[in-house]
Amino acid sequence: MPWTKVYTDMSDVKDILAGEGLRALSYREALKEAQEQLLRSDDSVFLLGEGVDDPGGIFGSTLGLWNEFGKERVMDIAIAENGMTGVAIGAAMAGMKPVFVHMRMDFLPMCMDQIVNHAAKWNYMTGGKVNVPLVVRSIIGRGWGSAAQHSQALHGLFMHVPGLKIVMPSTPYDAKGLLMEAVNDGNPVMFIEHRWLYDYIGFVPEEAYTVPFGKGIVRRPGSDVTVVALSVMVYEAIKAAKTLEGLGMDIEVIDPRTLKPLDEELIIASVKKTGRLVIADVACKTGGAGAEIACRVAESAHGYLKAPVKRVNFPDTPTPCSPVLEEAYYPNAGTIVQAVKELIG
Amino acid sequence: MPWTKVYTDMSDVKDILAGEGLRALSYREALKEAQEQLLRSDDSVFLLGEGVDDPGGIFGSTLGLWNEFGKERVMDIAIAENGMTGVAIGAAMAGMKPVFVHMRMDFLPMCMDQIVNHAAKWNYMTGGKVNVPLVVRSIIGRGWGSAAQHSQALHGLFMHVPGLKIVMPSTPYDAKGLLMEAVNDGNPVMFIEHRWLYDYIGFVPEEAYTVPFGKGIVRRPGSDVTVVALSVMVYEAIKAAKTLEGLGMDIEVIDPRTLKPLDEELIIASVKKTGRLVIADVACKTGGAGAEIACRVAESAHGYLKAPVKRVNFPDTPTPCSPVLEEAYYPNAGTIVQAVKELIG
Amino acid sequence: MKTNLTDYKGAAKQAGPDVLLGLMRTMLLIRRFEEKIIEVYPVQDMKTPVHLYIGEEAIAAGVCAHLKKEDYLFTTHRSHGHCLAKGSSPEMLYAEFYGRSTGCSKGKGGSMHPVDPENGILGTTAIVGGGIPLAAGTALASKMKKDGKISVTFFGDGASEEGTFHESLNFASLKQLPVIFICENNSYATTSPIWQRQPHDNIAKRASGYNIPGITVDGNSVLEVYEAAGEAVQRARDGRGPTLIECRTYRWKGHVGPDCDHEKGCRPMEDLNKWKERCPVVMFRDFLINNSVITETQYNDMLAEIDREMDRSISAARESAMPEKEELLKDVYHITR
Amino acid sequence: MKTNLTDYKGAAKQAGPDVLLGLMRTMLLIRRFEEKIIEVYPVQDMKTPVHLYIGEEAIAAGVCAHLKKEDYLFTTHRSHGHCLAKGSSPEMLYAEFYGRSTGCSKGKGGSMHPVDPENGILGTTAIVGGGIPLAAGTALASKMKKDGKISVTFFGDGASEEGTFHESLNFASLKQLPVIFICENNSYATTSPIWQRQPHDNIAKRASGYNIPGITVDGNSVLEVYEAAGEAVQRARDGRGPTLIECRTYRWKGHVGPDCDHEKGCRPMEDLNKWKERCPVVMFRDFLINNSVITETQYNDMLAEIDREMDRSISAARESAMPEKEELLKDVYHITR
Ligand SMILES: Cc1ncc(C[n+]2csc(CCOP(=O)(O)OP(=O)(O)O)c2C)c(N)n1
Ligand SMILES: Cc1ncc(C[n+]2csc(CCOP(=O)(O)OP(=O)(O)O)c2C)c(N)n1
Ligand SMILES: [Mg+2]
Ligand SMILES: [Mg+2]
Repeated sequence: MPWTKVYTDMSDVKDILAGEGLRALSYREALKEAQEQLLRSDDSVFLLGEGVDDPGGIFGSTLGLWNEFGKERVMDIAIAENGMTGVAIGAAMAGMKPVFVHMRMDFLPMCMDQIVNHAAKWNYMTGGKVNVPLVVRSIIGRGWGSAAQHSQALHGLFMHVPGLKIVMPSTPYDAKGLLMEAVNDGNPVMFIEHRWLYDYIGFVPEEAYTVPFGKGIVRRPGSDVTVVALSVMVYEAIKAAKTLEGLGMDIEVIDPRTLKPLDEELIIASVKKTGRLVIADVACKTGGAGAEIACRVAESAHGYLKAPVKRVNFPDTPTPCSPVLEEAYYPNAGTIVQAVKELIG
Repeated sequence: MPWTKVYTDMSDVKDILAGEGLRALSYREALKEAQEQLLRSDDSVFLLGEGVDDPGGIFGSTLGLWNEFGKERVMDIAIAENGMTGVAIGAAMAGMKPVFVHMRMDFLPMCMDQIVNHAAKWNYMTGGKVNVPLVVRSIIGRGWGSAAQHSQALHGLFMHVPGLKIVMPSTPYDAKGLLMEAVNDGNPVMFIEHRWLYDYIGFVPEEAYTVPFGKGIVRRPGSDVTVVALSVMVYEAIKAAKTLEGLGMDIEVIDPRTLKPLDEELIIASVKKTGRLVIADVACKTGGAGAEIACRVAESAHGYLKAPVKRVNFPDTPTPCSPVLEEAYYPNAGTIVQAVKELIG
Repeated sequence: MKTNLTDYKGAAKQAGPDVLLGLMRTMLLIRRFEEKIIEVYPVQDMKTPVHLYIGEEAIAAGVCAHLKKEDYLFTTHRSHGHCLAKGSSPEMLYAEFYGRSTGCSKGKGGSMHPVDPENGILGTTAIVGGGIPLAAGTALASKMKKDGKISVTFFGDGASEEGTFHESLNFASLKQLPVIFICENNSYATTSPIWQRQPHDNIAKRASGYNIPGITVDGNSVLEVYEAAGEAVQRARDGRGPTLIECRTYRWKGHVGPDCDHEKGCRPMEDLNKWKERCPVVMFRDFLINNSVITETQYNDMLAEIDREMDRSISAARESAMPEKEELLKDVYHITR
Repeated sequence: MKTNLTDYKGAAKQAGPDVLLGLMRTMLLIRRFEEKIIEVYPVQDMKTPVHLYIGEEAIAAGVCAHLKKEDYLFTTHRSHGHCLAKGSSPEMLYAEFYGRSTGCSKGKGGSMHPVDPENGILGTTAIVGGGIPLAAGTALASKMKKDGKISVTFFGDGASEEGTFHESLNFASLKQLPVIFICENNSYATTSPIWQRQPHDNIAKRASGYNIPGITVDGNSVLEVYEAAGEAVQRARDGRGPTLIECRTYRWKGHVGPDCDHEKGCRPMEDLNKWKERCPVVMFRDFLINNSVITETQYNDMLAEIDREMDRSISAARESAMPEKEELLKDVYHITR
């Protein structure tokens, strides 16, 4: 199905889609279109963040939206993450649907209190009387020596916080559909994008649509090893699968799409079929999302595993600057191939 | 060995220790003695936190210390967690050894940025030139309807942050020894106490001593099931082991003492022996420390598990206030017994 | 507190007997509501940490007298007085403190997290400084929706030290939001005196840095509070932006719980005695009697009527049902469809 | 910038030719150090995000001229000028930007995280507002140890919006710490103009709320900065507490990288042109020549000498070795024993 397909080679994807008479959009454009349609159809929706109205437009994902919707609804703000998150939460309680945009996920620790102690707990503390329909968009940066404070992926932290939902779209189709779902979910949603996905192209319908939370997807069916891949690692996993195919290993690639809720059934079913599990994440290893996924398997698929679980992650170090160290820091298709070989070989 | 023994029945522990000619101290007193000895022996050590100098003295753990060391070194501060953590970090870089005290762990999200983006990354970002000898003491609250914002245990978040160390002492002996180790470790250490342990009594030598990081301990040897228990759950696990003993099940209770570094060898060895693993934590389940421990076992002890891994945690909800809901919220010895039975029964 | 009603120039001047008696009643209601808690607390079946407001009642009363039912209010861990002054039901609050299913949060929040949307209270945070930006947020929503509501946030001297105070005032001033910042300066944060936390004891002084009017009033004089709040409310309703009002007051009881922390050496007993002589309730009662707005008997009737209501409320609350265990796992997430 | 040296009353008056030439040299050093980066950046082998300081050199130069080698300094993502003014080696910085093992952080930090303990730079954070409390912290350490050092923290107008600014000024004033807060107000945070972020364009005004002296100076006039900083440094050394100095200036280049963001429509070109006419380097050069402190030729010699040094430094840096892959896993933790 065109809306589930991932294209790893961007060079000819436009032609392919055109050939199939399908509308091609980049991840960046898909995000922008989602926000544009939401702003147009619902007066309670507004965007806020440092630079949402500037000529860069958050890597293009909010570019020019202020022209149509004004600077009140596409609101540039001061650098005050915790306070402004509180402002967004207050507005959300009063019936607005704010979308708070952070150019780097690294800045979220600044507003951890308002996210963890307020947004996440509000519906429960109020006995369900007041909910917080807040979407927090944040982008995982990478490369060019961005170093320790501008390259972090922190979804692992939010996994541990009841009351939050966590979304990590890997395709343009999901970027639009999940964002439209998030804004109307009625709960605080951590919407996590990857800078490297912005230029990825795929089929994106023009009309508004949503992709449901908690429904993962098999990006590539296979019988030998289950690779649960997050965000940009989905593409590395598909590439790895192609390589491994040549070696006679049949890889199943699963993209959970949302970490919270997590489509446990899909993962468990796949592992019960393949008997092998590799988790490819875009973050540091210890205490990350991969540990939770592996633990769920250890709890619910005991006896099915034919080999140890493997995690493909960044090492447990802050991000280095030097290109040679960056090179050594980031896993890729090759790393996944290596991990799979160790399981089967 | 008296320094590894845990006493679950506080009624007669003083007499027992006295009988053995051993010095008895409460967890509270052990913490205070550690800080007292550190302040006395090292001018660079100082305490800061809201109320460290007040008549409550952080549940007694800093009580009256300001009398001997003055209010400059036992410093009451404004309610400004992030800024004051930055102040402590700056002082630490300049050669001081601050101990920042939080009466509730729930307040740490306020200073997440200074802990995660600064303290944890500083040694690495500076190529090892400048380290941050900061100890952050925080107390996990519980009960009397303290509810969602005053009962959290957030060690699961810090597990995911390279550059931090995490300590969770369960006995008075470890409370003193690990705190003395933490202050001289030279790295940012999250020192996590449990309010319910404050009155627990055990053997504590008068002289200064340290307990090394990364060395877990077998609190009770057993052959059938490995129960890795954190903080106050160590006592619940021992109680559960006694009950299960009567049912012919031999439980090994492991207290990791430090989560970061984690004594993986000890846990793996135990699981290879027993073939069964239960992790008893004092926090919510998803994305917590238990997931990481289970994942390490899935990675390194594949094939040894005779049963699924089980986690004993709080449910994935914020903490409720009502006594009946609190009652249902917190796991105890009975919950561990139940979990073990499900594995063996 | 001035001696004659005629000495007042502002809002208090126009205030008719209804308003004045309303202020009196609100203060008495708060006082007796909490004294009732002190009475039952030793039984140990009200299992929630109570932060008593006794001694500070004039602030909640004086401010809320200007608010409409639909205006937004954010309080703190010390929440009782503000909720009552805004119109929340004592029975619903007591039930919440008892952890009952009939409580405002079905027993899930307790004393630190009251909620009452019908009266503009969208929930309460006990994180110090946490509620300040929330109020700026509801005010932003009101400005965007043009619904004419204003937002008020009460917080302590300690909360003014958090970064959120700075960030919220900056934003509220920039956008000229209809929000009022009421700082209840009782000189202490738990047992930390303000001089161990701030370079001066003048929180209103911070306002000018944000181009916000900042005023200091006697928080124990309900009419002074009423006058200052009146101006601020008018400013907010007129779209002329936020105001910071520092109310000087004093907490009679311990930071948490019904005890007197002075006996534990937390604060000087002289201070307590000094402040008790300036009891907001007594001062205003005497003022009303001297200005013959109320008679001794009328006052006693009011008090008796409130006490009957408190007795009824607390026993009704106590007799209501505990939540079902199943409730534990509910309300973690809002369900839209 | 005044026309005659004699017009100056304060520190600049006492400043002898050495000081004046030193200020000139520091500004030129910063300017040429960064113009060198602009020159090599297109080659794309200096893989680190560079935030250029061009146009703001007078601030770092004027402040650091008063600092001792051992005094502490905290800078930001826009770090180059402050490090150079404090005495850091250009070669070591270039090497760091090239990710070389010879860089100040062995290539682990890059342009946003320079460190140079020998010159009082204990590391750098690129988290906006993150460095302000760190400087209060080193100042606290100095006060406790009585080591006579002072601390200076440079930060932008954007950073003044973070809660840490509020929390740090409150603490520094309370404890009368030897710290100086230098706010470099260039009216922009990335491409957000200050009027979209703050209710007024007057950051120094915030100081009074903390009982801290707050002054605004022309950040493009090195002597005005030098005079204001001189007073603040004296105050800090005398134990008379902190000072907030707002320096009005303008960034010539884009927020990050060597391009001109005006061409991308980020900021009005007129502004750039207006500010370029007030180039801190040119203004001061002319001033020195008019006051015959330096001759045209001497100035050109200084420039040439600096350029030779920059050429040598950057090629030496570029030729030095990359770190070993093993370095990746090192330095996560400090090893005591
Ligand atoms: C962020 C945070 N830090 C610390 C606490 C613990 N705490 C609860 S109330 C309080 C004192 C608050 O003082 P103030 O704001 O003056 O209010 P008051 O209690 O005097 O009314 C503190 C420190 C908290 N709840 N939240
Ligand atoms: C906490 C945080 N939020 C956002 C950013 C992204 N960011 C980097 S620099 C910058 C602008 C800073 O402006 P200012 O403080 O005025 O310094 P300038 O760049 O103008 O020198 C922003 C928003 C960040 N690094 N840290
Ligand atoms: Mg107070
Ligand atoms: Mg700026």
